[in-house]
Amino acid sequence: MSKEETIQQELIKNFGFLEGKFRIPRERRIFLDVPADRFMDVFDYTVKKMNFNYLCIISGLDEGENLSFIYHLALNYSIILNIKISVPKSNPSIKTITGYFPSADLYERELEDLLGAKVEGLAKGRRYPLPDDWPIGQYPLRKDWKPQDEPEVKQEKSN
Amino acid sequence: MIKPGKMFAEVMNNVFRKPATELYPFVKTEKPDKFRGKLEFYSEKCIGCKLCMKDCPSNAITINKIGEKKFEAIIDLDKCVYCAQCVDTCPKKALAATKEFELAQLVHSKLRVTLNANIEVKKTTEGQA
Amino acid sequence: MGKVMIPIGPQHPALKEPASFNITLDGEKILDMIVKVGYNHRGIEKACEQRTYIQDIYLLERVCGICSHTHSTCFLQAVEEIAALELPKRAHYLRTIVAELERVHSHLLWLGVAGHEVGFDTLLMYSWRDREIVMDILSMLTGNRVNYAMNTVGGVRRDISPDQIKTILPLVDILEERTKYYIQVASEEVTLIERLSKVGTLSHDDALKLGAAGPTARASGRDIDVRRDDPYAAYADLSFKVITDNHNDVLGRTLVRVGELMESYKMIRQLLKNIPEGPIAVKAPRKIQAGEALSRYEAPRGEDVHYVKANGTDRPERVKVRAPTLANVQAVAAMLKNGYLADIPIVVAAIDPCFSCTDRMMVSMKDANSRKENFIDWKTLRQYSIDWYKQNRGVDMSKIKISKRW
Amino acid sequence: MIYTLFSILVFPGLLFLSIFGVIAEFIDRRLYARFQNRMGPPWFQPVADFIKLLAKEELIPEEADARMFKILPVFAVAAAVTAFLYIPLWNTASLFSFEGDIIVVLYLLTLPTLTFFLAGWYSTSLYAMIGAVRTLTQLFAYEVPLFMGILSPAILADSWSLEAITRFYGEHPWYALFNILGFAVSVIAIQGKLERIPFDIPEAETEVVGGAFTEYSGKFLALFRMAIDIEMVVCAALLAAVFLPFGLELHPVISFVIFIVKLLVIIFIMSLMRSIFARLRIDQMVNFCWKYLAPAALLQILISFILKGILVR
Repeated sequence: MSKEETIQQELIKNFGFLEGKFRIPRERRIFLDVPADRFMDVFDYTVKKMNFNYLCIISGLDEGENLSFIYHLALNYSIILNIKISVPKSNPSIKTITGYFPSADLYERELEDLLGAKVEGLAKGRRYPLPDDWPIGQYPLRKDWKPQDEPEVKQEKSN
Repeated sequence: MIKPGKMFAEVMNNVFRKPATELYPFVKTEKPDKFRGKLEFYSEKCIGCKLCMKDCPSNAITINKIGEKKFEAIIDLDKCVYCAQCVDTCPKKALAATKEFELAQLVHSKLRVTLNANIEVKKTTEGQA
Repeated sequence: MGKVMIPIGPQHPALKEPASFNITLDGEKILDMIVKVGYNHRGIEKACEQRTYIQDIYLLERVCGICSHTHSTCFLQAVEEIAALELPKRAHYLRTIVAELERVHSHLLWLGVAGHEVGFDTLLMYSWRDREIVMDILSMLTGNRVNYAMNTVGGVRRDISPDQIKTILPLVDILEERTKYYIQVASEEVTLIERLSKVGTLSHDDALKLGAAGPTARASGRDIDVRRDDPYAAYADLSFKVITDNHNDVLGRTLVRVGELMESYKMIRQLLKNIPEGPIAVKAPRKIQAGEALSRYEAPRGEDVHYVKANGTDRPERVKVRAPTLANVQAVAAMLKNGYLADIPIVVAAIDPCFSCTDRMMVSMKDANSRKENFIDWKTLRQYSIDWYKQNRGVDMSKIKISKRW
Repeated sequence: MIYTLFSILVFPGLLFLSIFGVIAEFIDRRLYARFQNRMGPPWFQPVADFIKLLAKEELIPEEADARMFKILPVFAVAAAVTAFLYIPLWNTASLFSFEGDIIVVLYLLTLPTLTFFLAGWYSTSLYAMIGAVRTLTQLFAYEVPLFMGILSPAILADSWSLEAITRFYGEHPWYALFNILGFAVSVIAIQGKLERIPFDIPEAETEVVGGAFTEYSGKFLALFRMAIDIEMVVCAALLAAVFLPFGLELHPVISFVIFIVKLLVIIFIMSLMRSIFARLRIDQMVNFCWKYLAPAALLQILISFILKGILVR
């Protein structure tokens, strides 16, 4: 029973609905899909009880009609648990985790700017990474957003 | 233990040693042998498969057909990032990287270089790998 | 002088790259600061989705000028994990050799920059002179001093010949000699120690709470290192020590980085001595099967994380890059609490920030709410900025008349 | 009259000083480079910088007081040059001398630092203001040890005129050895006055960009640079006159050469100090000056008093 399976068993023991949602492609990596409404208590359990004390990053994905977010958590810096939640694009609201990890503030602002997620409980603050005068409603990392290619540097009339 | 002016000895015996810096434009440093500079094109080997155009990260190279089994390569020296991926991808080894790196131009249009067909094979190109 | 709010950056001689810190000062003491990043964002993640895997290698190599091998290796480990490619042992060894050489060149560069930030330019000149030895080794191995283009999907592009190994080993001894001298300088030169110790303190649990990574965290006593905890490439069969220090300040970070240099030399010798024979790359398919992977890499500045999602075509569906500086930049505000104005450059330099890694979106002047792009002349641009500052920052800049000619 | 005008404006005066200032800056930069194992700039670099700055356009911020903004660089150069006239160079006689001229020289050397402060204050920009305030705090730190260090030989020579001091030490040069501590304190304090590395806090380019000179450009900045060069030569000459008074009575040409060698030795020491230390913070600098420099200067004065009692009577 490798370490990854023990973690899997412990999570299934506490949260029955997680049965079968696990995927362990290689050692020290666990992928887990969690329904969005039960996410906070699974997250709270893993961080508080199972001592996943390091948040690598939150990756945002645009999957057609819903946005999904993957929280990469590390157990004493070696085993990575990737919790994935999906939220419909119509109301893409997720709860902030700056309570557990203050550094998640920048990661969540990035999700808000680039993917158009609505993070509840995130403190009002400067936009990251887009400039202040970036048009509202344009979310560059969405699949339907096409960058307007810059005009080719016009060849000056060579003398 | 604490010693003020720790680098005193090092600094003193460096005063009379030859300085480590060189005056670049007058003193040329020799390039390592695997250096990836301006590209060289052997048109007789080229079969026009355009694989290099697909793999170029900054689409700096375009291959044109200018006759029966004759091709020319047009390279934007300012777009090219000199990664020599095209040299590796080319199935027929028709491209090679030279050691030339001083390619600055005053006029922008001079940066589009056409390596046309009639370059005869000067030196044998030992493989890049 | 009472309370003063002074902006440092985005363009400032102390900062190598654009980041802005608005600091409220009481005389020389810092009361509060706001860190703003995002000026160097070039949209690399969006660009990755429109290029093939081979083109992405060279794009991701240019995320950062100093740690280019970091990003290309981290990205390729994820891609090779999805494609279930089994790399030859020699390819792993070659990647680790270039990785450790890059760490040596990055730490020596940082040592010089730290010296320059505290006005000790002699240390800058000497450490950058010795760094030339590493740059020569790298350009001998890979053909280039910085952007090595060493990796390709499924392995490495250039091999190392036995006589190259023979030339590298004595050079590594010279480097080790010079680094021992710098350890003495960092622990004995009075004015340097005076400027580095008890500056930018970050306690152990602050480092844990703020998620600091790399030398910044190790200098606050956190014993974390991806090379040992989550080994990749050839690190599994290397024996090395993870240097930690509990000074919790910039002096600790200096000693950790210099200590890591010594470890890197040991590792490079081990790698060069028992590098196995065999091919250096394996034939990789152009289209990678669907799947997702997360790969981690111990960059000179900290832990670099790449998340790649593939969808069976020859272009990745999503590439997420988390550079080490993004984790450390949160800690800067905590470090600078009740520090001095003179400490800002050295504390900011101490996390060895690489903002070009941290930001990846392209910025262009566009009309608000309309995608029409207009090129405006200098006068309206100036008027636009004056109104913008008046409206957003409440500062009337129109009084600054540059000179009569405009 | 013509001779004094000539000596003020040309020989030991403005022209000689500015040329020697440029040479001194070149020597300093080339030595500093060689200490760092670098090639260093060519001989005409300081002159080229000066001419380039003269050609550049000067921008005066609107809120700054334009008149003061323009006058301050001239004050700085004037103060530095007039100080030079009272210092005996290669013979024991200086141009003008009266009882108490060592005090006048020291105050004339403080004037440029005050003009740096006013320059920063009048240019009303944030960085310049911070740089100006730092110049003042630094002034209070190094001024007292510098004065005590330079005045201690005067106590032994029992007179306040530079000429009398050099004549006294010319007669019995061995007494100069007792002032070694005073010489060390003065060299360190001079680094503060000239704002060089361990104490170049006011214009630390990595923190406060240009310090007091942030808003200056064009010929005003050129004048300020010239003032700093001249001040370096004047301070080196003062230290040479007070602490190394040998080789003054010989043939004028030989003593002129010895005077130049003395200046070069002092410039060598200063650029050596510049290359082996890191820049201190302003609070560390003040602590260092009051904890170590001032007591050392007091000790030197004590030695002078005791020696005066034993030797002179």
